[in-house]
Amino acid sequence: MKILYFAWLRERLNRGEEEVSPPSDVATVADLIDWLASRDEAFALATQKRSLIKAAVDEKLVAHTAPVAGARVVALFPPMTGG
Amino acid sequence: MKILYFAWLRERLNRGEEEVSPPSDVATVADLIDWLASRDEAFALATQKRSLIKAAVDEKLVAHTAPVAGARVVALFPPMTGG
Amino acid sequence: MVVRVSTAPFDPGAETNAFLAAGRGAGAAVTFTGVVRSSPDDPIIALTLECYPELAINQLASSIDQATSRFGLLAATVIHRYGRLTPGEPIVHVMTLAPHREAAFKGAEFLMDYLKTDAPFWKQETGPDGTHWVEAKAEDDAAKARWE
Amino acid sequence: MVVRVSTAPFDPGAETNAFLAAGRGAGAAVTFTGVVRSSPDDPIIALTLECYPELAINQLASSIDQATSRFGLLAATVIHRYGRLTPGEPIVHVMTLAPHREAAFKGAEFLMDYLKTDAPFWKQETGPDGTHWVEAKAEDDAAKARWE
Repeated sequence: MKILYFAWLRERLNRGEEEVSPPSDVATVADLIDWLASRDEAFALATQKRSLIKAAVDEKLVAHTAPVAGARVVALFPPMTGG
Repeated sequence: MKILYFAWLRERLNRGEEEVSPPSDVATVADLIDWLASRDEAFALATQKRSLIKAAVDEKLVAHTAPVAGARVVALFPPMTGG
Repeated sequence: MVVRVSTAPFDPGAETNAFLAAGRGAGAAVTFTGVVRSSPDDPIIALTLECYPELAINQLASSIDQATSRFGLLAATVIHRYGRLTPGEPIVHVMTLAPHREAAFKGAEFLMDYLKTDAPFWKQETGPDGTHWVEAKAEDDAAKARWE
Repeated sequence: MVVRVSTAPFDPGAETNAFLAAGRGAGAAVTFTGVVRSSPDDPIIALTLECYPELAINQLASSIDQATSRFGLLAATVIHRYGRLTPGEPIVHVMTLAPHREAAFKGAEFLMDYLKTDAPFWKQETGPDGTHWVEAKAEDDAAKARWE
């Protein structure tokens, strides 16, 4: 599974993407964020306030309750500020 | 005093403007319309429904209660349909 | 603040670019362009607009003054054509500039609503069955009334 | 329906004219143009936008679908730039076409409100004191919520 990071989350993690293989009990976006936080202190700190982390699974914007099973790409990023 | 006519009012009267000298008791736009109607049957017919007649005095849109004393130009026309 | 009332055609895109260039540093611009409508159900050959230019300029300038103070516009322009127009030709072009989008949108809507009922233009439609004067619409009065 | 997300500059006036030409026969077109703001009180040297293009295209296309069915739009286009921009440069250009003005205005406002909160762009401002990420605004969430 490929994870993409954008904006200040990308900057704080010092990477724009990474390949991960979460265990099978990682069912939702929320689970994935928990699992990524458990293995990386910088990630845990940057995502402490979960309401500031938005997610997309396979190029569709989703809630943290959305499933990630079988996902090709999960993107994590701050609230959007375009326009 | 110059009177201007526009749109279907102009067409029904067959003239775009005329010079008139209303008597001194013609105080308001409403009085002027009454007086013009009293001297011209075509005008009386065309302006029968007074709510369909709008007025401007010296290039300012006004209500029928507005004074016409000293006016240089009074314009009479149907509701506007621009834009 | 610019008001232009003329029988000459205008170029909406060029007007928009000139307006944006003059407003360098502001955030939000809204434009409304009204074009001569025609559809298979209601085919129109031409639209002829009559105008009372002196009053039109006064009325449009006054509506721009109102919109500017009410919504805090940084700039506003109204261009209105009259004379004979054919389908697809632009009739009216309203542009507003504001620091934020809400004011720019509200300002443009306000100007259009006032213009429809209070600016001295009269439309005559020529279709396959002849020519007739367009009637004023109650919904235009209602649209204007919401700002009062 | 057109969505364009690109680092290339665009010409708002040329886009407006192309949009109007394609919509020959419709009555009302509204455009919104957002430009990089700068003021003496809050001087900005540059605005750098980050983007997730694949998601941006999906999100913008979906908001156009919603606006089209909700307001009966005849056409809608969203153009959004990213990369490094300087004051006065256009960032976003939204265009709507409808038979009547109310739908065109509502459609453009809807698209802008959705775009602000739901399209994956992130702004970074560079001013005299350095560079910082722009924070999301509560008022943008409120603006979007009014359509729900």
